[in-house]
Amino acid sequence: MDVDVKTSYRIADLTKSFDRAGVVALQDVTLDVPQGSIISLIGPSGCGKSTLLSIMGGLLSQSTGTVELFGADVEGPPREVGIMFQKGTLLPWRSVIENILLPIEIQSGKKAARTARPQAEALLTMVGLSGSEERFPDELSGGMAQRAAICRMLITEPQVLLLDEPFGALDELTREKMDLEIQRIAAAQGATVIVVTHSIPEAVLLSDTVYAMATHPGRISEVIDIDLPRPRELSIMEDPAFGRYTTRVRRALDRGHDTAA
Amino acid sequence: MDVDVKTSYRIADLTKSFDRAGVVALQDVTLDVPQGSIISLIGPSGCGKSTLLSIMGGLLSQSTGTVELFGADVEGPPREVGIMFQKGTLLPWRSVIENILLPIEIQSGKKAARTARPQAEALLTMVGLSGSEERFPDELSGGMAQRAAICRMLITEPQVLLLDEPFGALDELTREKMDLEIQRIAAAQGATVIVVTHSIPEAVLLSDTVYAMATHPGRISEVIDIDLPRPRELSIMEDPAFGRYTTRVRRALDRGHDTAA
Amino acid sequence: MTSSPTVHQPTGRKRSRVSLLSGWLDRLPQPAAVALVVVIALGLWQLLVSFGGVSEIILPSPLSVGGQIIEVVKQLTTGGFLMGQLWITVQEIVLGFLLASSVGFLIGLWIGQTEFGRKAVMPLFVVVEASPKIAFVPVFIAWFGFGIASKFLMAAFMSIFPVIINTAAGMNAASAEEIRLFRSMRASSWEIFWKLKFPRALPFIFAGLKIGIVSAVTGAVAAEFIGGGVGFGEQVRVAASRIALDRVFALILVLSMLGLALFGLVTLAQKKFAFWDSKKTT
Amino acid sequence: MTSSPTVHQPTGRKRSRVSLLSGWLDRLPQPAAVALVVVIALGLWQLLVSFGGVSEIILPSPLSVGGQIIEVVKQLTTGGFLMGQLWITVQEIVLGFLLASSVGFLIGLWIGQTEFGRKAVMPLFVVVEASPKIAFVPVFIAWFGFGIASKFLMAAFMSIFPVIINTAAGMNAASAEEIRLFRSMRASSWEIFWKLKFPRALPFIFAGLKIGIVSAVTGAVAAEFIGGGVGFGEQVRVAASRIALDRVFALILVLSMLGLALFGLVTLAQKKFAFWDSKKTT
Amino acid sequence: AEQAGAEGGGESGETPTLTVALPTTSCLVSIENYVAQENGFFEEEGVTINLEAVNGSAGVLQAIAAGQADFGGPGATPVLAALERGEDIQYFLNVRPGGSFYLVSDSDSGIESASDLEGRTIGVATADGNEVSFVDAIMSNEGFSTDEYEKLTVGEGGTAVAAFERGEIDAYAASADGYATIEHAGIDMTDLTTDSVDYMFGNGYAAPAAVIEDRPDALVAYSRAWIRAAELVADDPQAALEACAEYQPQELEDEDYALSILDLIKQNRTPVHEDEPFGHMAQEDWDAILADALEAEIVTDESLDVSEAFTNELLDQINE
Ligand SMILES: Nc1ncnc2c1ncn2[C@@H]1O[C@H](COP(=O)(O)OP(=O)(O)OP(=O)(O)O)[C@@H](O)[C@H]1O
Ligand SMILES: Nc1ncnc2c1ncn2[C@@H]1O[C@H](COP(=O)(O)OP(=O)(O)OP(=O)(O)O)[C@@H](O)[C@H]1O
Ligand SMILES: Cc1ncc(C[n+]2csc(CCO)c2C)c(N)n1
Ligand SMILES: [Mg+2]
Ligand SMILES: [Mg+2]
Repeated sequence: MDVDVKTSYRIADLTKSFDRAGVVALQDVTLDVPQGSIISLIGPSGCGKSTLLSIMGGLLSQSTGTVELFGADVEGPPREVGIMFQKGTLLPWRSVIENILLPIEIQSGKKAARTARPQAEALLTMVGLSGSEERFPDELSGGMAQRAAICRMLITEPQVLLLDEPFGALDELTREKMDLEIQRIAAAQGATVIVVTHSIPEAVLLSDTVYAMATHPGRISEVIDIDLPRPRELSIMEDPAFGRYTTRVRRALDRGHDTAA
Repeated sequence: MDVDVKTSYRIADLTKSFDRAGVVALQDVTLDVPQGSIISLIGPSGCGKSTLLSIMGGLLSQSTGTVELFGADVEGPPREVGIMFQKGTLLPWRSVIENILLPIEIQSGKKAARTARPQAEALLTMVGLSGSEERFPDELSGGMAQRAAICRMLITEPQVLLLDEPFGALDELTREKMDLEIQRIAAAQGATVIVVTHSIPEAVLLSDTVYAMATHPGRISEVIDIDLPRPRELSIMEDPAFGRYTTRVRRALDRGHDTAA
Repeated sequence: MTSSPTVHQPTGRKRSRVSLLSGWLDRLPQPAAVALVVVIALGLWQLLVSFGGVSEIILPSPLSVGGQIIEVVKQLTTGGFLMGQLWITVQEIVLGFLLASSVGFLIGLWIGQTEFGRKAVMPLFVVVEASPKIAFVPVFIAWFGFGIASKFLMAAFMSIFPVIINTAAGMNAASAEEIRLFRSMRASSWEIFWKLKFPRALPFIFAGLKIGIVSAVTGAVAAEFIGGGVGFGEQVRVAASRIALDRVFALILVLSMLGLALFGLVTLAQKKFAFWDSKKTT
Repeated sequence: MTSSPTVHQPTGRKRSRVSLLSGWLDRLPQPAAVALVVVIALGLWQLLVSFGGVSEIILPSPLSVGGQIIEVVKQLTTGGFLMGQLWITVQEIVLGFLLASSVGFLIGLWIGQTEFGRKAVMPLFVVVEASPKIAFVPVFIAWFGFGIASKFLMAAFMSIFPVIINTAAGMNAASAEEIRLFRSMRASSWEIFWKLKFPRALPFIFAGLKIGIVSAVTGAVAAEFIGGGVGFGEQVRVAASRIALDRVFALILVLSMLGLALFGLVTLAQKKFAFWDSKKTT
Repeated sequence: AEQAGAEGGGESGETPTLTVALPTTSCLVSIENYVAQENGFFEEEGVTINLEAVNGSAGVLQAIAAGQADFGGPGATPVLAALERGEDIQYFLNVRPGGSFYLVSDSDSGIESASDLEGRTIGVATADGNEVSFVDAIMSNEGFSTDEYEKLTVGEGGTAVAAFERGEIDAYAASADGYATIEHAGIDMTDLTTDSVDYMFGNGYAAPAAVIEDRPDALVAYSRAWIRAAELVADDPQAALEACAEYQPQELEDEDYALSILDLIKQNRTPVHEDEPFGHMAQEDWDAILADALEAEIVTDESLDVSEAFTNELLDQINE
């Protein structure tokens, strides 16, 4: 297969089943993600979004099919990728800032982590957590912990971001602010973003393409390209085109909900 | 003070500070919740919503002020209350149905739990999890785990429900369905519901009163009564009054966001 | 019961030779792996005997011990005296372990669950444990005689501490969220313990039981050493004072295999009762 | 570092008398709590002596042991012989414990981290541990001489197993999510170990070290018992062979207090290094 | 095996250094060694001695086999066992010709002699070796076969006392210090030992044949110093006790007890064969000991040559 430099992820005929539980989590997923684009996965609970993200992140292997990133098979967590999980998982023995600096420490050592402290502080300010650097995770609210986890993922400036419901525990305002930040970061770094979300407006606001998924078995049911100009501001949500897109996505979701779910 | 049979929670001048972290999580919170009503707490991340719920649930003691339920001081988890936490926390050594039956088992023994199995199965069907009875928590998706936790809270048919972002991990459709279920259950059992949410439409759809909170320090900033007829259907969201309420709540939230957050 | 989907190994750099070897070792079936270790251990042992300048009355050669093992097994399988001695010791071990694990569990709870236990009861047990327990053998014999009662009590005495400490440590294993959940359900202390803390403590408790069962073996043998009388440990002592080191090692090996078998039973129980804690995907 | 906000006690039913007593006990300051336990223990002991039908040469009375403790402390504080013996034993204990904890930790890692370790190395150590370790004293003396080397190695030998088992068990303590997080950050096995599994294993490891340090005390003493020569344990043996039981108990108590002090040090280290795991709000 | 004291041994002009492994950590039981050391007798005789104490004969033989000690004080039976296993170790000095075991009963029990022990239970410290042969020899001399009395292993010290107190034993086979200890514990003891066990001498000194061959002078020097010390112990036991002050002061805390042990040991030193030089061993005694060892299955090789187990050839020099 020819390597297309414009493509980051190229997924073909991917299937994943959990044999023990007798579940087909994903069936025949085919998906090309152009480099620098933002796509979102939206779909009913249990349709395989997290599973797909785990496979893309090299943390889980598919049952059949191929997953390539920049032309190479994904066989483990690729260097270019930063992942944020549905569960934040901060380490209780590290302060907030130490948690955020963890990926730097792991990839480049303690000294690099010390050097990166200003960036970490800037990220904390961005997510509204400045002043909480030295607090410990059990002193944070749910949303604060989630924001700290976002900072931890952003600190390494990954080329590809895999985000699993990153803003689920945030209020709408903070969430929208975060959406714009993600858009800004992606544009500034030419990064590719794949985000799982349950918020239809968020999906439309962020994405170049929305993949609507359906369940039993988990699959991609519809692909909706969002042709709105970038950079997008919150005001775009007033745009009638935005409304039309949200309606389309909502309809796709409705269809994806099978009777059992 | 006279006992008003129409009031479930009566909270006066409640303040809560976490001394070690030097945080004033809640200041001067005063709040009356009429029996049988549904109220929601909405506000920026870290404004003290979960803390307030914990205090109401008798799991944390206030620093100053009074918290009464049905005229009696709350000094421990009250009998009438069912709580659902922001983190679902299922026990890994119990199957889904065993997790759901846990409160019954604890309050009335193993035999009662066996007897209540049909109710548990009905709840599972309601949340779209029928067929997952015998699976274990680590085989569930994030949203599935959250739905199981909802069932666990509902199984005892509590008179007062304290829900901390109960549907945060659910897609919009499932979420709306759940909202209607909560309304139905509350009406059927005359239950009082206090729900923390980040979704403005959800707050308006569900509530008789929306309490908007602000941060630094955490406090109630605005009280918005929602005068929409009950039972409410999803179609009410098309109602212009609904739109006006969401706008009011959104404005209140905007004001509650201080510059730091 | 937990599903363990196949996962990728972390890649990046090329796998080092060490990790290739270790991967190969990890994939050996258990009998082969055990055989490998046994062969290496025997080889080292033979080397020590051959070149370590150690006389046979200090460290016998694997070969002569092998001969004695055959002899011992022969005596055991034809029943009679030696089998009777082994049976006595087995009883001491099992009774001692059962006593130590049940009482140790209760004391561990007391220490792990209450401030008073932690502050005042624990030091008492540390003091008792730090004493050379064989010094109490005469007291045990004075009270319980030369029969197996004094021996199995001694075995229990010698194996109770690991159970206590690990049970106590395990009482801290449930997370704050889980405890909050149970409290919200108005669970009594008993239910918080039985339905939450106890299952969460199982990995600790089983580690304690594993140490305990092995200590019970040595405890029973030590009691026989000091307290005299009958049993397999006494046979070891007799062989030792005859300087029949090959015999000593052969008898010890039989005891050790017994210990290993009991250890295996505890591990089986762990797999059954703490199935949800079995190996996580690495 | 963790905040522990005041929490309500579960209410509901009226508190039982038991829980009232237990609450009162829990609120005693440590010195008072310890004093209470000591007084009860001494009382029971005196009762056993008075009514247990055992003569003073088997179980001395608290009073005569108290007199001997004064005697022993006098001999210790005036320096000289007994102090020298104690110092030897302290060295054996500390060296033995340091060796056991470091080597035991490494072996525990091997067992906890690799399939090969679990399947093949662990059985080997179980077999070794299940053998009466004092049988190896002559071998140790043959190799390491009459000095403290053979004794502290014996102490290490006797205290290594709890460290191994608990370290191995602790390697399983990190959650699947945490491991996934680290793998997603492309952490090497070393980093997963050092930054995740090791901190998560600390509650297990410290439980192992607590058992280990106390075993090192008895290990050193046992080595002196069997290996002869010098040290505080030898003094116990001499006293025991004279049937000077009050002296035996007094010497043992000194050793035990030493054990308790070392145990306290390990507990302090735990508070410092596993601060985030300290008592959860119950 | 390499020799522990070898560094000073071979070269002329220097005092040879030897390490001796004593079978007990009791200073009193091995008092002669400590007296010789404290009074400089070893140096005066031309040898430097390191005293090392282990617990029991097996430990002594193992220390010698390991090269940690040059010679030591094992019992005769363990030496036969070692011999059978290929260690060429030889007794060269029998220092407890009078034996070191006593058959004792509780004086209150009414048992006056060994003949009263029919159908009774006799406690032994260990189920192996010497005490068993000792008891069996006495009893068979009284005309009892082994099924006409019981033997119960009860250990030493406290456990033996416990056995008396519980009435589980009627008599006990004790070593000198065990005897003194039980008596000292307040149980009045009657000595039932008969001369039928005269052949059973106690622990003496033994060395590898190679050491006896290569360094006889050092062993002779040691032995001479030992005998001088023994005389001093006999003449002035109170003064002799001083030697233990540095090694085992605890044993001196009760002087009566200490002196009673020295008195018992003095009996142990009394020769049975009166015309022979001190330290002498008779072939027939060794034969009898071997017979016991074969009977007890401590040794299985009936063709073992006891003359390999001892040598009297240093005695002339030692006693000269
Ligand atoms: N380890 C596992 N073992 C067995 N089944 C699993 C496992 N992980 C996920 N599944 C199943 O695979 C399906 C997809 O799960 P996944 O977590 O990908 O859903 P999701 O789309 O992320 O849902 P949500 O929005 O609720 O997070 C579900 O049916 C789930 O039960
Ligand atoms: N145990 C604790 N120790 C110290 N501070 C705490 C603790 N729990 C909460 N806080 C602080 O109290 C404040 C309120 O927290 P709370 O969890 O109630 O927020 P929240 O409104 O639920 O936020 P979110 O929407 O993010 O869940 C936060 O600043 C938080 O850091
Ligand atoms: C020189 C000498 N040393 C020790 C003893 C007494 N003793 C101490 S330990 C033991 C048993 C060892 O086999 C015996 C008999 C003795 N009589 N002569
Ligand atoms: Mg998911
Ligand atoms: Mg919250």
